[in-house]
Amino acid sequence: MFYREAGQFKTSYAADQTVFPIVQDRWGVAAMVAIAFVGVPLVASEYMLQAVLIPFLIFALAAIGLNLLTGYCGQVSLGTGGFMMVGGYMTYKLTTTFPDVNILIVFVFAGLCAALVGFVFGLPSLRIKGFYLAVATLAAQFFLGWTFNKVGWFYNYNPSGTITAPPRELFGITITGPTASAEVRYLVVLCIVAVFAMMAKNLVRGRVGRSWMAIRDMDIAAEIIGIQPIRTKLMAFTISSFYCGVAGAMMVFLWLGSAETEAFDINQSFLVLFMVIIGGLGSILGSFLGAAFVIITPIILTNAPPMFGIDLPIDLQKHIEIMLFGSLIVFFLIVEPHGLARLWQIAKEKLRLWPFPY
Amino acid sequence: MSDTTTISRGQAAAEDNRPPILRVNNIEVIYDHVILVLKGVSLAVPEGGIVALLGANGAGKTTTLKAVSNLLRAERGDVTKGSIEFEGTSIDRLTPNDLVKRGVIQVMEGRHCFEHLTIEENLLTGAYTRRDGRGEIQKALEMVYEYFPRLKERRTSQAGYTSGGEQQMCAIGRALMSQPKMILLDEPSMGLAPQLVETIFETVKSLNEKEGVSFLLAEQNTNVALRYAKYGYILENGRVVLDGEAEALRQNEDIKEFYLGLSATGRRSYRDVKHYKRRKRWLA
Amino acid sequence: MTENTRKIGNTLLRVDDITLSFGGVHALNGVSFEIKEHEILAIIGPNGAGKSSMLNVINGFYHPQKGTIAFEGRERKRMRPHVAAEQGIARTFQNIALFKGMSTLDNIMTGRMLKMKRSFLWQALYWGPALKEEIENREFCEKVIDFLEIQAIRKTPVGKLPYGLQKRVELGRALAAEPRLLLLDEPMAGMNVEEKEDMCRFILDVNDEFGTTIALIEHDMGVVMDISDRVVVLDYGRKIADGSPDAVRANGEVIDAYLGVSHE
Amino acid sequence: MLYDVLIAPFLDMADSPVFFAEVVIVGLLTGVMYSLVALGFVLIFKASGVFNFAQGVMVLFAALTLVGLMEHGVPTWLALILTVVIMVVLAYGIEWFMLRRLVNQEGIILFMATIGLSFVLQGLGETMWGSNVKALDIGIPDASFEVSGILLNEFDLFAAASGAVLVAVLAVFFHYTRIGRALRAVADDHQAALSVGIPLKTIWVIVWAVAGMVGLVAGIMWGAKSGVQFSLSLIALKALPVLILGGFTSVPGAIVGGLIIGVGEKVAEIYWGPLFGGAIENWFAYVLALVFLLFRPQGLFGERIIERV
Amino acid sequence: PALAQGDQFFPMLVYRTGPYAPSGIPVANGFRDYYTLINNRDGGINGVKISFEECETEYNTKLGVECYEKLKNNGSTGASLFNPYSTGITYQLIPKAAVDEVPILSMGYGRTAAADGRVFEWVFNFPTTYWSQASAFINYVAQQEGGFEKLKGMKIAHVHHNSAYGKEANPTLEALAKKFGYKLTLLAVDHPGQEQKATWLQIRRLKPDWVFMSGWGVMNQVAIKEAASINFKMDNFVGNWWSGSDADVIPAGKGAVGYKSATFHGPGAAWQVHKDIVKHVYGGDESKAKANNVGEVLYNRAVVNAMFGVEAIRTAQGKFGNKAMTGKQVRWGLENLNITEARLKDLGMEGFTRAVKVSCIDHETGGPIVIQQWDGAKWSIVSDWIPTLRDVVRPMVETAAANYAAENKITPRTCN
Ligand SMILES: Nc1ncnc2c1ncn2[C@@H]1O[C@H](COP(=O)(O)OP(=O)(O)OP(=O)(O)O)[C@@H](O)[C@H]1O
Ligand SMILES: Nc1ncnc2c1ncn2[C@@H]1O[C@H](COP(=O)(O)OP(=O)(O)OP(=O)(O)O)[C@@H](O)[C@H]1O
Ligand SMILES: [Mg+2]
Ligand SMILES: [Mg+2]
Repeated sequence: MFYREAGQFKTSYAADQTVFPIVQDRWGVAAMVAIAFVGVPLVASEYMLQAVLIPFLIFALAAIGLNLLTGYCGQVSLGTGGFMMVGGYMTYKLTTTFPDVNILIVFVFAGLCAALVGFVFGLPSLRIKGFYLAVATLAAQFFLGWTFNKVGWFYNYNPSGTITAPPRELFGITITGPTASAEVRYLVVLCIVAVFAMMAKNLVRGRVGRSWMAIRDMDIAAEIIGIQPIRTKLMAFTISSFYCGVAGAMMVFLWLGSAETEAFDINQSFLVLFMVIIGGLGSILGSFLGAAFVIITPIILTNAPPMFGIDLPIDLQKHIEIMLFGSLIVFFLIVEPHGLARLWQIAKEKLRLWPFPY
Repeated sequence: MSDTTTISRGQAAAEDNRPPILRVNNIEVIYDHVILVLKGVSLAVPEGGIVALLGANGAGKTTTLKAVSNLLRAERGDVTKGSIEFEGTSIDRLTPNDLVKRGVIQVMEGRHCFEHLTIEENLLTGAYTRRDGRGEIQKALEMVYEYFPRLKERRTSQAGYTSGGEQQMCAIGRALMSQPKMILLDEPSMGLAPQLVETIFETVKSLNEKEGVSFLLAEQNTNVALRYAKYGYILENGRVVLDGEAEALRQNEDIKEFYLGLSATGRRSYRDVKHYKRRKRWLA
Repeated sequence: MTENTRKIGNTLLRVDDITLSFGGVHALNGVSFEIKEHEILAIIGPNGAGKSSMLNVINGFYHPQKGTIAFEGRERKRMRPHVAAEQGIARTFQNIALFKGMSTLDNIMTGRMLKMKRSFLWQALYWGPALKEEIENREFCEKVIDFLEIQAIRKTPVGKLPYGLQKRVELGRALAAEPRLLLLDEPMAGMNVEEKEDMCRFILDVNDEFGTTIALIEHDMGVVMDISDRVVVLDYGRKIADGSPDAVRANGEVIDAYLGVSHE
Repeated sequence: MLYDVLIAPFLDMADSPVFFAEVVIVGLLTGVMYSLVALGFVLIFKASGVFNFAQGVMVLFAALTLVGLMEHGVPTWLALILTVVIMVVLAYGIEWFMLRRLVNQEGIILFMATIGLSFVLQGLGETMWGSNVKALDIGIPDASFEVSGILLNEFDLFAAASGAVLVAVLAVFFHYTRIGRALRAVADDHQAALSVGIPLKTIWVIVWAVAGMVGLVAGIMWGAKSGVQFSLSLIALKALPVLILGGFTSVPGAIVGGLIIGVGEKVAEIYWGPLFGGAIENWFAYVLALVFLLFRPQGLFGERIIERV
Repeated sequence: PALAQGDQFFPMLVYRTGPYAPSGIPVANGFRDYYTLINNRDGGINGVKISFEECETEYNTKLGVECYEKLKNNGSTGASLFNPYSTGITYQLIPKAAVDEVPILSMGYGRTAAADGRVFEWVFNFPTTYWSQASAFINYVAQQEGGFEKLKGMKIAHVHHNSAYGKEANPTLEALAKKFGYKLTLLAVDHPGQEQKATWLQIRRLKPDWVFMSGWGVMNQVAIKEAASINFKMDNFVGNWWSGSDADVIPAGKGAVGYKSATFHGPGAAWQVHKDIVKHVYGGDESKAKANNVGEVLYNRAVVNAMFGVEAIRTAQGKFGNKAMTGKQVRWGLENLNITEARLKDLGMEGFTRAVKVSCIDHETGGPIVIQQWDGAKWSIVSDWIPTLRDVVRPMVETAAANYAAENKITPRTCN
């Protein structure tokens, strides 16, 4: 009864096109933002920030990136890990070469490098489709992994090939490196993710997003009504890789602190793909929900048995955990193949009709 | 509301002394747990009958047919109320495979051929449930080719590359291959050339007369449908709003107006409609 | 019923000696005809005659082995479909080709894709010129929506709309592009009389009010006879007749190949 | 540099033709080993349109079950039979818990579901049989011998032969039987298949069970090389380029793709690898497959992708 | 933090599942058993009971970080020290450890440069490192061949995992190749290493005199099997200490007979400490002990590792009193650790491993290695303790450490 849109009329098309047309939603979102920016840093423990929230946000950004490509443009990619790798390594290379450049600008440039690489590996999508394309993007994943492992220039020829985030400051506060506090890193990540998420939302509700979705839903028809598949797909690859690149940069610099190529291996690509599908293809909100599900569920599953005083051998516990996680994935897909975002939408729909069933 | 007295509402077919081969009792269908599409539909098809299911787009014709053939579940739809009986036994719980074995087969709207299989392979899949040997199946195949010579010409083409009409023929032919007792035909005439529409309905008629196959057909082409069917139901907004003998329906003023495009002076021209708009419905 | 108050102009599109085959199948065999400005041309023929293939050739999706196409006098042999779209050719499809994951409004907005030019950076900000452009085009689409009387389904995903409405949305998408030439592939298949009447009304209005040239494929002879100015008949890849509806209806070859028994 | 890349490797090949022949033969034999894994994918994709991410884990699961049983003192032949039975039961379970509830969903959704499945199977296998390495020896001979300077291994030959037999049998099955036709129909359109009375559930159980058995064969061959352990599931990654090169839907494609990838990556690694610091074969396989795809987007033998409006 | 009484908490990052579980399980069991032994036999470290908690990492760096965050503040004084047992996780934790003041003991793995205690105050990698090990391997080859002069013109191949870990030995081997004139071929094998036919074909063509391997996980098993199938002489095939566990040789069956690997402790369960473990941890049940990997190579390594940790705490207690030590105090203990042969005898480890003396400047000690060989049923030691070539390795360590310090703006401390 409380969740009603009745009586909320739009008087202009602009008003009708805002992201959250319903008043209740706007308040809800405002509250969420306030909590995220003010409440969380005040109360969350370091473990919470470092092991849960920061990775959640970073992966959410990567998931948004992949969602633009897969969810909106319909091009399945398994190269996400590779594009994130480009972001991570290029940030390292750039910031060690130009230590005085603001680190956020470095992130953007690293993202652009990833975008360029994404562009190149997007070229086959002009001919190759569906799962063939998905497997073909693995070429990017493996090739990039090999390159960053092999070419010493990217990691300044240090003997192990591992990159480590050096300390960098923003407005006089250290935001990267070991001495940067978890709260500060969390806030930086949050700001970046919030800005890029908003931009992604804007993109997908405008012309660009519509052309992506048209290609996704029926590429031939799209071409016949005048959408150029080449440009559209490549733009999706480029922008998506940019997002992944920035996410990769943040992963090294604001979360892990150091990384080798294995941190961006193929499992990474799969992980982000899970998030996108579980969260909901073609939904920015879904990217967040998916990331939350994939990052947080295992943590809950790991920490739950001890909390209830169940003391299982750790390997058995882990096995049960992955079985549960797998079953949950299947369960959610059965309940709602279109992801958590759709589930949320249906819940809202029911709320709107409440107390009537339909 | 109609005022024609020859038309009764409800399960008029029950008056027929033969027991109906198919009876749908007051079913309700919900998609996705929220979208209520059928709101209590009842109908009956007598043994050896041809029954037409008419109605505007979105009235729920396809949904009704799918409810009968149990294909709803694959679309996340559910029959939440009512029951469906075939030859006196309830078929709510049967799988589509069981139904085909019992002799109920559906021709789906929108063709649904197996794109990558050739026309002939498509037809052969229709005989999947048959166990009476290659010879019989070959005979059935010949029969289908006789009805649709065009298919014979294109037998080795992949169905995905055939024209819309060819696919439609293929879908109908495929259903015939299973030697059904009852066919649920969903918009058989859609996209077919006039000549072919007649052919298909003639086929329906001859199958009905010679082999005793019963038909439940959902059609937009009211004109033809009512010529061949013996009984008709009009569906609107998920409800049966009118039913009766085909002949009686053809005489009904409302049907003439809205479904046959006839006005008092004969057939209305499509060019004239431009000048007036009218909306009238039996039920809002 | 073909008396015509509209001014039929010069040749808008001419196809000449088009031959198209797929492996052994000859879909089109030396077909030539022309479409004149502002007219409504119906293309009819038995199933598999090559009607849809003809439309595909016109908007560049199929590339004929032989023959030329001239649009507004400019001749072309091969081109990508989006080029045809840019020249002002829009169409609907026999098997509905809507973008299933999008709402009605978004589908119609895709029709205006070619009219929107702002770069993606502006789009990402959704502000300034991008917003202005978006609103302008939205206004146009709302006009189309009003015209087709589909206001109620503006925000519904098209995938689950009933067939007839989907056809209407598809028409809307084509109209949104403000085409010079509109190709309709069986726009009225699967509709009942009432809905066909609506559809006819839209087609005639578009033709009347915007002067859009229309080529349509249809199997319902009632519709063809009533609304078209001229009829082209194809039979297994060949053109067997071309003329006024009445003349075509009386043509013996057409009756044999297509109509069967004479049609009411 | 250009000389090193474009000419020197060929001179090298010409220099010692016997060694080159050996490289090619090893490539072919390895290729068949890849095909064995790829076959499992093809089966399921062809018959239900599902890209089965869990195939790798199924290989592991089958091998684990076999070794696990043998470790508990079950004789080899009985263990083999029991494993087959367990794979059938597993197929049944997968159908019941998962597939039948996801009828008519898009490919990517089913793909995701199989990822969930792979987690479950991995957990299940390791819970039942432990995570340690287990040696697998079911008595296949494993001696090396030299034929005119070329070193061959009995085991590799045996593996290649079983791969070839499997492919032949499956290819015939798909093309010439009623069930084979039904399988392909299901892959095209679940709903239409249902409507003509093809029992989706039975079909799925059959396919998954057969894929499980193919997985068992792959598991035996690979497990004998590396021991049975978690990593066995990762060979799926080596099968993917084979799969796209041959075409997702083609049984013979799996074997031809395997041979091409096998020879290609070995030749590349040995003659070009040293120029780039080695370990190029992994990505090279994918790039090779990619190049083929640019010319044939559906793989060498895959079904043409139908594009119509 | 409350220093009073309370347990000494040892965090355990383990991997009992995932691709490296076969290595992770014996390691985890070794730690667990040694801690339990100390509690059961001695009543703790000088009366301070040990508590420990396992956290599963699956050998995945991200989960490693999560576990670190989860465990670092547990127990009455926080985590004593971390043994990451993964080079990737070690790299990850090195910068964090200094900030959180928790020492890291990456025994024989991790970042080799951490041997320079001036830059890496909180990280220890004694008794020896990858670089030292590689130099000792060359030393061993020289011994076998009859002197360093014999190395000239010899062909040596390094088959390595294509990762940070696998590549660690390369610079050392290259430096030594320059010095002694042998011809070095580097052959990288990509993760996971299930398929190595190309690598071994190259070896078959190259016919190297010796092959050194830095493998991990399934790569080892396959390499040994492939080496056997090209009939490579197993006596000349030496793995590093992560390529010589029981799990590595068992799948290869008879083919593995003769395969060698480096190590820095004895194999088998015949040592006194094992007898104590069987008695105090397993209540004398030998078969149960065996089922829990007692006596396996990686189990033994974990016992040595656990012993170092415990002894470091004992050392710290000598300065700070018999109570639970904080991370900072444990660090002091590690840096002043001096385990003599006599002490080893007390611990039941005489001959099992070697004496170690850590210092501020040297966190590695560059201890010697031994070579063990597989005879088809068990590992046995087949060499004396082979010294490392410190004159080559140490300068390299210092350069690498200085680079790291410069890049991360660390001012090295001065020792003494
Ligand atoms: N899978 C589905 N999910 C949700 N709603 C659906 C689904 N399928 C159909 N509907 C809705 O159910 C209603 C009835 O649809 P149905 O297809 O039965 O109509 P119909 O009478 O066959 O129409 P048509 O003549 O267009 O084929 C429509 O409003 C449609 O939008
Ligand atoms: N891409 C293609 N590949 C192979 N054959 C094709 C292709 N497109 C069309 N054909 C064949 O060309 C012929 C003409 O097809 P087309 O779709 O143009 O027919 P149509 O006149 O539109 O028929 P309908 O009224 O049934 O839609 C058919 O026989 C069809 O099978
Ligand atoms: Mg319908
Ligand atoms: Mg057509």
